[in-house]
Amino acid sequence: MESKIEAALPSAAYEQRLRWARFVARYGIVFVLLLIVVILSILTPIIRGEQLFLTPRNLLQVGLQASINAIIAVGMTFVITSGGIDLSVGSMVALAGVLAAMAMKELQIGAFGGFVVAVGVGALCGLFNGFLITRIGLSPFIATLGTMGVFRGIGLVVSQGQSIYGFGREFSQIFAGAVIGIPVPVIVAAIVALLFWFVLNHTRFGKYTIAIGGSEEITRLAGVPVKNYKMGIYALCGVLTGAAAALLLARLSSGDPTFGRFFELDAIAAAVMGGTSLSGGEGTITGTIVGALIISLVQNAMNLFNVPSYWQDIIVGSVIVAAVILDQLRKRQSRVA
Amino acid sequence: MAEQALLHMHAITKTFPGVQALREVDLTVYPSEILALLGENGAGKSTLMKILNGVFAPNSGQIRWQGQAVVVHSPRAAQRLGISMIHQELALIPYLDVGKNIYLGREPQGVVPGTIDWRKLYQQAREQLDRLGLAVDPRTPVRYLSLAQQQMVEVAKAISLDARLIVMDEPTSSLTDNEVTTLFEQMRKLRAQGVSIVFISHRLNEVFQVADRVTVLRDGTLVGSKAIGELTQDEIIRMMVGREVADIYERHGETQRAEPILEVRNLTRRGVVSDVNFTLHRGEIVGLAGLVGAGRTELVETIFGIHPATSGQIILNGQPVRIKHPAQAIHYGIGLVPEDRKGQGLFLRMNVGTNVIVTLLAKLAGWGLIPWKQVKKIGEEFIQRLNIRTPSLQQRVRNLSGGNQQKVVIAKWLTREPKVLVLDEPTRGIDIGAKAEIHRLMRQLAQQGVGILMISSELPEVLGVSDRVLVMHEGRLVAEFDPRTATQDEIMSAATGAAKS
Amino acid sequence: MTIATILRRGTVLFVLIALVIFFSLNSDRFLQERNLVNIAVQNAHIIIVTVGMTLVMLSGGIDLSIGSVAALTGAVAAGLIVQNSVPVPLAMLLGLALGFAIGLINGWMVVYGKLPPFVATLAMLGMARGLTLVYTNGRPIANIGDEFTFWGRGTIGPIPTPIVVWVVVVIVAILLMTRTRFGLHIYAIGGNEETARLAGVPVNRVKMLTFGISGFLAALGGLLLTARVFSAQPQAAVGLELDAITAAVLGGVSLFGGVGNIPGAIIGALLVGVLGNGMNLLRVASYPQQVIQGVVLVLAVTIDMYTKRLERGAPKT
Amino acid sequence: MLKMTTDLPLLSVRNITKAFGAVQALQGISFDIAPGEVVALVGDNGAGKSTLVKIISGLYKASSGEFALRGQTCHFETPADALKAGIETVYQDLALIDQLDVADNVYLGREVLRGSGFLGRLFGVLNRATMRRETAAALSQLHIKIPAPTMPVRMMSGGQRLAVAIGRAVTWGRELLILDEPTAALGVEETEQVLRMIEELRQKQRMTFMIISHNMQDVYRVADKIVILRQGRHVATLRKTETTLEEIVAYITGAKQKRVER
Repeated sequence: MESKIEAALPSAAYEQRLRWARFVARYGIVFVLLLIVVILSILTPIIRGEQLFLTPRNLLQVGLQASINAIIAVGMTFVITSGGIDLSVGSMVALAGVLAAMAMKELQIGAFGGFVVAVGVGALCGLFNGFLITRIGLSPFIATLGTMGVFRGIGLVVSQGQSIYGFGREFSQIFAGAVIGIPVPVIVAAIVALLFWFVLNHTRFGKYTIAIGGSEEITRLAGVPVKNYKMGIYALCGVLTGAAAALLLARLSSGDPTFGRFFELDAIAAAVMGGTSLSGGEGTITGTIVGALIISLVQNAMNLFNVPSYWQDIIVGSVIVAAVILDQLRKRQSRVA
Repeated sequence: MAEQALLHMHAITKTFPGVQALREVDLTVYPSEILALLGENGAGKSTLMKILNGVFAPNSGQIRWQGQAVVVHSPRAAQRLGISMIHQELALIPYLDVGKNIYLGREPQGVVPGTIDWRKLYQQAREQLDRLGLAVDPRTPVRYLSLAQQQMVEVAKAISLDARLIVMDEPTSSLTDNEVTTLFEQMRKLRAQGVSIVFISHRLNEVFQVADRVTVLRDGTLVGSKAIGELTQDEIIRMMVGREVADIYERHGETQRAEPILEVRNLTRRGVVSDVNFTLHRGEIVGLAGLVGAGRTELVETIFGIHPATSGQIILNGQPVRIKHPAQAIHYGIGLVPEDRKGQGLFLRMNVGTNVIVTLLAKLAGWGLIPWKQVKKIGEEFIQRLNIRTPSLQQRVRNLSGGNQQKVVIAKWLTREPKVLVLDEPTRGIDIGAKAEIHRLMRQLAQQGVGILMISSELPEVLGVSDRVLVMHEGRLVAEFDPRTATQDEIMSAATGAAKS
Repeated sequence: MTIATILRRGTVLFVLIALVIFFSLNSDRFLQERNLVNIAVQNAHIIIVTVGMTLVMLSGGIDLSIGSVAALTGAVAAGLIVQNSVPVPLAMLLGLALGFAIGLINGWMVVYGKLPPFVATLAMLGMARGLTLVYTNGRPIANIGDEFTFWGRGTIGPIPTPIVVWVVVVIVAILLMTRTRFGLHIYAIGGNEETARLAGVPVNRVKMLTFGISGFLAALGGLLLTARVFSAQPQAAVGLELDAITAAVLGGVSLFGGVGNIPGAIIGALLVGVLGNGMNLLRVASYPQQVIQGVVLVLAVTIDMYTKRLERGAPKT
Repeated sequence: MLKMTTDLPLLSVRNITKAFGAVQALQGISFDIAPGEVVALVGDNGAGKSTLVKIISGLYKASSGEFALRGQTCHFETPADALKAGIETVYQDLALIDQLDVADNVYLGREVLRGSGFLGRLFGVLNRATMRRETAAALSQLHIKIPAPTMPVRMMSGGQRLAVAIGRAVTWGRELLILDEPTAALGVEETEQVLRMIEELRQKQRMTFMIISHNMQDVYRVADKIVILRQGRHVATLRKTETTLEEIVAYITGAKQKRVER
């Protein structure tokens, strides 16, 4: 009885609706994810005769597939939220991987040394992007379009276009291994996601990222050293990309200057599907991770259903379009409420 | 003014979901005149002009242009008739030059279909600029021009359309005094050339400088049209803010002061409501005045238990009660018609019937089943009693006008037969007719013994409807007035804290 | 008028001239007729898609799908000819129609789906490439026949066919952008979409058509490329959209729309072409070429920005 | 710190000039602002008002000339320098970031942090609770009523936004508050509230203001002193008690074509 009265209250109902609208606006993409999971859990046994999807092993595989993209996409989320874009991350992956592999092979710096090199190269690349954007004043699109060629070119030059093998098995054992059954890349991605969820939502750095994306001018007028922070944001994207490069290097046991093509597109897709606005000022880490997972899930599903790999791009593309359109619809709805 | 009107908009009505933007508004413009269209924000000026410009279609009403009934379905159609609109935000494209901007969307066609005769375009642009005495090369990109020059390019664009009527929406808001003077000279020149201008401005001194006639809108209705010579600045303000509406409030009968129904003692909610004391009697309407943010809404929210009091006492029918939750307030017979009726009071997507009986549902639906027959009966009864204008119980609430929506909210509470009804800004955004009906309804309820507490920011309403007026300032009750003797100024000075010391 | 606008875009032209001088001083072969013709032939598809990209960018959009669309349409035309024995002209027309249709889908996603152009065409990039792989099964389609290769290898009179095609495309595009209502409307939409709408410009139709033209020109570029290399490669024209964007940006087309012109974009495309050709002649290995191209892009845009700032004098905020 | 005396002007603007390329935007502007004074800066478009404001708030560098704050010469290289010196500016359209809430806006650039670990130092962990509490307290002191400091500013009305922006400036501005066209976008009632707020702050807290406005009536109502610029030159400084609206307008428009309206 009591609870029924509550439900009829104008203010309670209103607040609930408001909360619901906010909830949907923020986490709607999670439902898309869950929906895909449910559909796959039901469809896979029907089509393949056994539950191949909802197994710990397969789900870990999904996580593993998503992990590298997710790590880069977290960095991309910061960049896009600040109103920028980084098209050079794919090339950075190649360059950082090649240089780390060479450093380990030639200089014997060990596995962790290699990881540090990859991250360091990423950081330098990011700083360079930041330099072009903040000090030279190029638009992020142009600057990173340019460095996209530059970074990949440098990777090709130093490796002479060859794959680099034989930098020690230790590296792969550590960074492509597993801890209590969970692949290391998944653990890294989870840590990155948690850490940078906190950074975006609860630190000054995160707040300035949103503020700069909202209005660079106002943020500057408030006395914030905007240029330094933008440098930091691009460097962060570089650092995360470098870390992703190291994980990829470990997984493939070779560094190749042609790796990482179109990684930037996957990362942007994950961020945008997760609700990050390309015009800046809005972005969530949760959404981005979910976006990366959806892309990975769709790929996984196509593997399970033996869809020829050629179809995958088509379907992933359609899913991105569908997800973004859905996202726009629910945003419009929550505005009405 | 016996000459034939250039434009006559007759009985224009426009409803947006939940809002009655315009209600049977008439607007007449004569040839060669500058008409100032005035009204406060939200009075419906822009909506009316957008209807004239074909951006919105009216729900009903007629537009006669030079005596002919016309339908304006797009800005382009308006242009073809000779109606041009200059928007507040300048509608010029900075990277295109002056000539291209003037003729954008109706470029003179070249020899080959789809091509443009550039020579003709610039030549014509030159002529238009000359007509306005604007010494600007039509090949100059617009971004190199000053704001005032850009404004004049807009005017050139308008007259190049052979506009007989130009609507200027706050053209002076970003101009300096010198530039305004220039603009006014051009406006007078255009008038001399037979062009009429509808001029929207908030600056009354400008209106007196340039306008021939004034039309005032308020709350989506026409207040009146008069020649500028017949008006003073004060009169215009009065027309805009509606102080003279006071006479529509008639107090019916004498108030019988009966026993107290709601007593509030030392009520405090930390930070927003401090030490409030008052008594509401059966059959009494108490008006609660004050500035926005003075704590009026917070006070009623405290009484209603949305945000419980930190200290103090509420006494209902002589019994001290503790209200910590709205459910308790409802239980004790208190009803709240909230300020934000769309957000808090109504389920916009649901139909009238559901909305009316929703608070009653818990009572009726003892077994979890909804007794539809009973619902229908009750719903229809209230529609009739409150004169809610709706085609049926099935009509979705958001398709009703603001006044009828408000009545639905009130009906919702009446189903529970409240002893105390709190109304927060009950007539905000509602047109005058519906306003009067709601006031009549409040009076009726009071006569039936309900105690009514009404928050209103409209002083004429407070004075016209209430039996007693309480004034809040910074979370405290600072004054009490008898509306039969009090003036708006007295209340205002109490509300602003000026009368405190 | 056209010369004046080229001159106004001076910086990039001067960079181009400087490159030409540099390469001709360092290589005897550079200024030879054969080499110059070679540049014009090899870059035909880049120039053509740059025109489409320029139109889209001027309207305030971007089209990332053109590389994939070029590959897809080339493959479909080749497949129709080789596998279905469709007459060459008809196959080519069908290829062009397919490109136009895909462009319209892009336009539809942007105009009615309200997707940012970046996202819509990014998705199309994946989808069209996937369709290419599905259609070709990941294998090249060869033996496309002389009638088709004529469009990449043949000559009309003394002039190689691809040059004739791109010159025609460029002239038509210049006329379109300077003489027609459609061209002016593209500038207007790129300048301020809302204003254009209020002025009675059919914004949705123009935007749809702009994407359609971009898809059409991507198809045309794809056909020429297929004809020139004798076969349809499933991985053909990867990254072509980036070449086109680079060319357009070098040529002074704004990423935000409304500013730029076709001649500038063509100069940008030629700059990219000359740079690649010159570096080949100088025997610069293919890997450093990528670095140099990136550096040139950044440098040219930087110089352009600074000259404009000097021209204006005052920093505007 | 020097010993403060009331004779010392709060801010002396000394011979400021500013050139953009060949354009001379400001030529030798000098005036003083006394503590607790409301100074209005008026002039036609292009008179150089905004340029001067931007120089005082550290956005532009003057070509020559200097400032003295309470007698001490100072230079503002960046907006942060001016803010540090206690000079706050509320720009006309550049007040708040839509995507942040009220407290985050009020504390933008001056966050309260907690934690001193590695992460804390690298990214700066926010102490949101404190910022929200202080914001609510500060705004309520100014009688600015907002529903909650956690409300995103995009949901607020123009008047509320401006009130919050002024609230932010008052919270941080120890010395001087510069308001650039504070009432331009407001309705009659909201304008009234802002003007009242200025008057009250001046009387109760002896805040010093510099106001840039087109609206002569607002200026005339609140200002003690009126500084008039015309085409980059300083043409007059008038005390309100010794002038009329007509005289001010005459100066603004160029003294010869003395134009009287209103």
